[in-house]
Amino acid sequence: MLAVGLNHYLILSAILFCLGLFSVVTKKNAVTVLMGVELILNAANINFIAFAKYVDNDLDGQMIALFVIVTAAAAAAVALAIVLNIYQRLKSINLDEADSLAG
Amino acid sequence: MALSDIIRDNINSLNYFLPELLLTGLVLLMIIADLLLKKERSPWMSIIALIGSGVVLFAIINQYELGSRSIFNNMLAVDEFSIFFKLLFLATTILVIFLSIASVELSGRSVGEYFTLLMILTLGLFLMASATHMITIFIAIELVSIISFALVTYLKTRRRSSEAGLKYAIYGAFSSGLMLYGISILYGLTGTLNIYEIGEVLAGRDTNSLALLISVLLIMAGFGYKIASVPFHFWSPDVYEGAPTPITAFLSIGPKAAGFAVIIRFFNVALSNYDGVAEQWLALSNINWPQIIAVIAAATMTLGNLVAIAQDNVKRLLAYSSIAHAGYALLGVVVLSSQGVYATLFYLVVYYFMNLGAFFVVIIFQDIIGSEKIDDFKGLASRAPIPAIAMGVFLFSLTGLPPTAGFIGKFYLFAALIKAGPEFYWLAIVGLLNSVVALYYYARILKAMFFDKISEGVSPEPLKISPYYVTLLAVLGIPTILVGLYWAPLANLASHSVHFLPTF
Amino acid sequence: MSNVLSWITFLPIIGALLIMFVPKSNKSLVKIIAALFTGLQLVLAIWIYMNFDQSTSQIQFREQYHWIPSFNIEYFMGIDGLSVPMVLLTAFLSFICIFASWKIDKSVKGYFAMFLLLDTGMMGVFCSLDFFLFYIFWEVMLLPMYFLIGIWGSPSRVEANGAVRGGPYAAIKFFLYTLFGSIFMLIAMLVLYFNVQDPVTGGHTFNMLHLMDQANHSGVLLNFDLRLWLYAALFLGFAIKVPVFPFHTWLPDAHVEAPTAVSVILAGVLLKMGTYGLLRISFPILPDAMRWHYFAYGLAILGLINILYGAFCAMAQKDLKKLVAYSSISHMGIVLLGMSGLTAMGMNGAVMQMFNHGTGTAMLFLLVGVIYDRAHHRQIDGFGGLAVRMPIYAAVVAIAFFAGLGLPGFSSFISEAFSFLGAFGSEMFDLRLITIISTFGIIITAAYFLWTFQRMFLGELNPKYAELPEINGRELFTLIPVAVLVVLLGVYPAPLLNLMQSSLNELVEVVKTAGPSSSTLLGLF
Amino acid sequence: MITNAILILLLPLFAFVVQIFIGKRLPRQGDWLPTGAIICSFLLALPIFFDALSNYEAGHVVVQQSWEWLRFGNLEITFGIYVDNLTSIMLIVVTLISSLVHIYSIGYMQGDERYSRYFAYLCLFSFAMLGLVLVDNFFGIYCFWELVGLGSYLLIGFWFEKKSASDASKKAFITNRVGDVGMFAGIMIIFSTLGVFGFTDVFTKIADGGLSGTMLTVTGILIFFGAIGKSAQFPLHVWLPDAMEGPTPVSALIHAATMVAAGVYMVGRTFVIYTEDALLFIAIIGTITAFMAATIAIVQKDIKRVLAYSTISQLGYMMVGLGTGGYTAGLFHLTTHAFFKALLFLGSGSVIHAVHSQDMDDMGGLRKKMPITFWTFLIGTLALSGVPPFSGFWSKDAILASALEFGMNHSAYMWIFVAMLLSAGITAFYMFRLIFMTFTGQAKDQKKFDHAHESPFTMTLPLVVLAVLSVGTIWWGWIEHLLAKPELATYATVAVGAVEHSAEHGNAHLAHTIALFSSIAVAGSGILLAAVVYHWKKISAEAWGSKLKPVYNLLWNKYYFDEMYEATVIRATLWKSRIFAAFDVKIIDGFVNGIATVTSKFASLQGAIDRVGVDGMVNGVARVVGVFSNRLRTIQTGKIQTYILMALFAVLILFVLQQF
Repeated sequence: MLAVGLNHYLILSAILFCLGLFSVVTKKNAVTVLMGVELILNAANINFIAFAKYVDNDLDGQMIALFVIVTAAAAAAVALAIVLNIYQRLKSINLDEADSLAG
Repeated sequence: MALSDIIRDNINSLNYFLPELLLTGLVLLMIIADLLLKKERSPWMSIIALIGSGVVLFAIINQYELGSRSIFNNMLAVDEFSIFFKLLFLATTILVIFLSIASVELSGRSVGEYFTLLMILTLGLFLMASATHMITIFIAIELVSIISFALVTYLKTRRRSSEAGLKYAIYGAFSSGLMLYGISILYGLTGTLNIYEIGEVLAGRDTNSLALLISVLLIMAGFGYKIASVPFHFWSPDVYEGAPTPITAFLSIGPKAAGFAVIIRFFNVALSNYDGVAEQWLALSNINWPQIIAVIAAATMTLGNLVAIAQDNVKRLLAYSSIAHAGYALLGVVVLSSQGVYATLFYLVVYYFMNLGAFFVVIIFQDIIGSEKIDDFKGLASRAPIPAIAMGVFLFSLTGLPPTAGFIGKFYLFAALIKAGPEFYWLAIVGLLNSVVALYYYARILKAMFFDKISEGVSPEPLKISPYYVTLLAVLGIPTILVGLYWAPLANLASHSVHFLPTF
Repeated sequence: MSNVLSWITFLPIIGALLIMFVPKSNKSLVKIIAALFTGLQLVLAIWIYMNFDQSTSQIQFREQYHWIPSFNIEYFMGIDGLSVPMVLLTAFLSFICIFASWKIDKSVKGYFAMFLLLDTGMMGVFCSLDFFLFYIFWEVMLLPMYFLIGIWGSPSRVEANGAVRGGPYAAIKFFLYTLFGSIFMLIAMLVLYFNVQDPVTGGHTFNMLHLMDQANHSGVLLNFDLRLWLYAALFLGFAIKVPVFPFHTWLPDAHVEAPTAVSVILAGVLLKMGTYGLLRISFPILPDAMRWHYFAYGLAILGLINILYGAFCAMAQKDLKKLVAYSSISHMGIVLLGMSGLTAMGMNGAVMQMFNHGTGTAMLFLLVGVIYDRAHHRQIDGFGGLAVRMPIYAAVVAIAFFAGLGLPGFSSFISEAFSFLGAFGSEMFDLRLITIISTFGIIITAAYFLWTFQRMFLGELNPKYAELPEINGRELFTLIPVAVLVVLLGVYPAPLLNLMQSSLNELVEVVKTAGPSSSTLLGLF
Repeated sequence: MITNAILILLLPLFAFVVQIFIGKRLPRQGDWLPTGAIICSFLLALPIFFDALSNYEAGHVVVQQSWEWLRFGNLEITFGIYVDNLTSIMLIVVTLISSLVHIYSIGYMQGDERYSRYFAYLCLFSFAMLGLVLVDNFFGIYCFWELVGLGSYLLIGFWFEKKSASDASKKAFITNRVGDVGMFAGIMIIFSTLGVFGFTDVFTKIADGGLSGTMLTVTGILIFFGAIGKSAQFPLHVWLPDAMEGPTPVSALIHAATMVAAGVYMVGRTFVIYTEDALLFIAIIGTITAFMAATIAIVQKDIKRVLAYSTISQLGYMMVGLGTGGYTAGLFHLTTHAFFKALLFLGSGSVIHAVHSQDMDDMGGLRKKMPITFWTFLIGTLALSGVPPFSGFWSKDAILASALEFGMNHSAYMWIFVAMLLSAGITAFYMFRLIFMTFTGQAKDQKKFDHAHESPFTMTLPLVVLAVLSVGTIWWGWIEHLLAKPELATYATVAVGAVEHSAEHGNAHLAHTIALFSSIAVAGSGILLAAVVYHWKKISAEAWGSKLKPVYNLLWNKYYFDEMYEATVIRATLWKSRIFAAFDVKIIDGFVNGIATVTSKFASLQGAIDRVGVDGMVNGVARVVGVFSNRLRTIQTGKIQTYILMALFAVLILFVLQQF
């Protein structure tokens, strides 16, 4: 039986990271993009926890993961508020429409 | 380390954490005060903020006497380096409060939250300046980012402001994601998040340089986003243009300087053999990060300056110019010497005066003539000579011409480059050629103000400039010239602040 | 009077500050203050002339203070025979130019304040002996110059081909060119700084005297290739100011668009800074690079090109002021040629030419200003027969033109002749062919000056100008002192020559012989 | 004596300064002041002359004194006065003719608008000319050389309202400058090699071998270039005929007697520096000049132009004299020519004054109206034609003899003598053509004839004085001794050429004899032919003119020199100047412009968006930068996801860069 090792975690996180990147870059919906960002953050979190288990015997990895969850929530809250605001202005949350500032 | 030691260390650290604690207290006080005070009495908020800032200022100066040490189990460092930045941040905050009071853009809105957020932002900057652990670095950066999103969107009824906030938020969240992923890789490589330990581990053993490179590049994405360096600068012109001008001014200095603090500390502690004694040190052998930063610096200066030429909105032009200036300041980081760090610190102070000054003049004109377009600045020199002359001083300083502070700042940067030897001459030449380009677009503003005739249909009557404005202009303008003539005190301060804690 | 150099440098600034406090309406007081302070400056300059010890090549009136100790930057002023003529020239022309600016009535305060600031910058360049200080003054001049050309120069206009020309255009062009040059100077300056030891303290230094002492050089400065690059960088900075072909295109624009007095200063003093810089900095600090064959011959050839090219271009001009501007290029070529041969005679001739061109061209620009004020254009072909209507003016122009074309009896003849003779007789380099070709420049010069004189003053009087008023007293007041100087120094140049020659002869010796002691360096030739 | 010499020089200068500033306010517009000054100079020159005469020996130096002018280190540059026999004769010639011309001008210029200025200029010229004669070094002679040019410029263009006058003055100055550049180059060689300027120093050093061989030849020829310009030798002779636009007394003084002779004087003064080759060069140039100018003079209609070409021709004679080793002959001719040519010019001035025209077709029969003018003019003509016993005969004969002797010694150059002899005949022909067309026969323009009258006393007096001096058979004897060729004794090794020239004395006597008779013969036949054609009208000039149309055209157009220069030198210069100026605007100023265009072309090939067009402040660089700027600007699309993508892409690039 194949033991679940560090590499598996890393591969999982890498896949998550890429998915996150993909949705950040391609999705037009602001909320979806923010979800992509969450994916990236969680990919990092998986890394942290895996490394904390396999590489470091300290608690740094777990600790930062907790902090990330908290700050991500805060960031998401502010970001969503802004998205809401944009929706009121533009009646749309399509990112491509928010391009009046350019050049 | 025993648990009791850890707790004792935490308690002992409180003493060194006084400025931040005071600032926290101030924020709480302001939240309460905002609830209690009626909206129409909002001037009080700014007064509270100013008084609080004054108290914090004393606390910071007091830190010089306490001496350097690492606090909260090596989470933060209190050293001359961080004190220097804290002073700079506080000065920025205080000045931005003054600018905000004057700003017409912000008038008629509830400013209680605005000032509160500003103070929280300052707290975040303080943490960035002293963070020595990846956790604190991340949290500080996030704190600064999130509050900035809110401030940029502060004029929520204005489309441009909202749009700027949205871009800022998405770009910021994304780049912290990248940075975090990079940090996680670094953690995997070294097994620690403390930057001193990271440095030791990396120096001690041969790490996979490819993984290290990826992690450093990703981390650089986070830092680069803060200082708005190429290629992580894209948010900045849009945000600078969309945000309320005082906030733009703040963003162009505070978070940028904080970003430099983090970059200098992280790269020099974690990725080089800095020992706090030698004048010149080396990057770790398995990653040539000075070269990366050199390329980034050159690209940043060049792109910022080149694109600035095509701008016709002064605020946006200054946004690009501040991108370019980040590139200049990076020059001091590249050379890995106390001379270089010193030059960067010096430059940031100088930049503080001249950039805030330039933004302030824009605020003045924006308030009076209601436009930020270069074309609408035509003939302003005859209508409002004092701001126009001040603008001249600031722009020449930004260009880097004697006898202004900007020249001295650039002089130190290039001196550091030249001192580092012939392999950096190219960078010096690129940098200096850029200042010629810079002159070209700064001069466009001057040309509009001084040389061009007032556009038809605009009354040639003199504009009324309140003494308040004039005083603020003097506060920013006089140092810009004075430092250009005699800068030994500032130089001493900067050279004093070069030393960050070499070990814990 | 131990601080005479500081006084002479900063007096105009004091004047400028005073002017700031004069009420806007009181225009004549502004002018009087400006005249007073430049007059005082002139008095000091004359005092310096009287007290200057002509027998020595030493630095005199030395003032040396620490300025920024952490960087070993000093406030170091001092003059020798090379600087004294330039100091005199600057003080003299500044004073004259205040009167030439008397009719300015657009933001008078600003104009004269800027002018005085410019004056300080120029004087500072010629007095400073600390490279950093020198650079500061060098750059400080740019700002007032930019505004003087931009604001008080001719207004923007759109040419037939759609190009925007005029004062603002010329101002920024001048600014960008000069800044472009000076950044290379800055780099060279820093490289020098970090590779020269102060013999006393052991630290790095900007002190020019230390920089000149080859024994203090170390580090990369011992690399001959790098020295060549440094020389080239410095040369670029100075060449743009001279201006040496092909960096000269800022000059016709700047001269033409600037107000009269500013053109006078530009041509009379600013151009000299380039050659002054070469002699003060490039030659003695990097003598071996100067002596490198490609550079030495290059310098002479650039001089030759300047002489002929400037003269030919002048001939093609239709605008009188542009013609004078190109003639400056031509005349500055003689300076380059004179210094390139490294002979006492050529060097003295070159520096005399710097002075004499300063006075001669000042006359020319002042005269252009006179006619422009009356006819409101400068097209050479638009005049004709003015000698009938304005005989005095015509006579003064004739003096200026004949001085310009190097007629014996006028000062520039002496300096041109000695520059040519010096270059021709060079022992280090064979410049004979170059010099002989260069002398053809004097034919072209004669041709364009006389042709211009004919078109403007001879022939039938253009009826359009039948009522043109004759040159007035104020204008004559600005012109006569210059003319007297031109003639006096043309007949008896010894006062000027004796002033400079101790230092210059010494300079020639130094540049001819000095260099890194290591012979392996020279093996790289 | 030194005081005399200095005063001679300074008096005209003083008069000039006073006259130019306040002349107009003086009584009689101050004409007496310059005139008086120059007469004083003449009187002061007399003792010097008598001193030379009384010593009566070759190489006698009357006065020599110099003062330090400048000092370069150890190198002293002096200015001084050097008066020897040659100088003292020149002083007399210059001051006397100048005095006479001043007196003459009082009548001639009466009523001119710029009467006082005229005298100032005249005085300035006299000062410069005297300086040229007196000065003791190469540098100084160059200075005064240019200054006489200035005087000439001012006086030729005196009536500057006339386009032709201002053109002529400009042409004179610039053409002279061409020669001067050569002279200056020669001086540069001398100075750079020998380190001194003074004549005696230079001669001594050359004698010591400081400069020799080809270099000395080149130096000599370069110095001679100055004389080519000033003495209107081929090919720079074109300015002199045009210079006749000046007032006639000016032509007499400057363009006949003194300034144009300065070249000859200078060659005489610096004779020892010329090697044999250099002298040969001088002789050949002189021959070409003499012959060419004489032929042109045949067809001229303008009385002054005939005289002008005659002057050029005679100057050529002098050069031939010097070049063929007839040092004394050349300088003697200079002296005699000065008097009789000044006489002729003043006489023609008198005629012009009377008929208000210079065209000989407007004259005729004036003998009756203007007897003094006629008789004096005739004397001058006889002198010029080389009829004994007039002065010109002796000097021209000496030159012919010298040329013949040279030809006998170097048979390859016999043609010089032949050409000279022919020219002598032509000279006689065109001079008598002039006499016949002007003074004899019928009046061609009756109105002008009726109006004509004898000139006033101030004008006729100089004519008479000069006529007397043109008779001078007495001259030859003592001048031969006074102006002995400097050689051997003093400058032993120098003038190799000079030694060579005079080596075979055997030919000398024979040459003299042949020259004497042949010159009288050609002069006689020239006069005869002129009489046949123009007096007795046995041969029609018009018929012959049309028969020999090509030749006539060639001569009438002065061998097309002006046209040639116009087409080549002048056109090329202007063309070059325009090209350079355009180069300045188009190429240098906009060279990056070009790069910008190329860049944008390239970019549009790539299909990129082309947004050129910043208002092009600093044309080149700015435009390129502007193009870049605008292009770069388009990166900032305003779309956040584009930003993110680009940032990622850039990180990738950085990553890849680091891998190398």
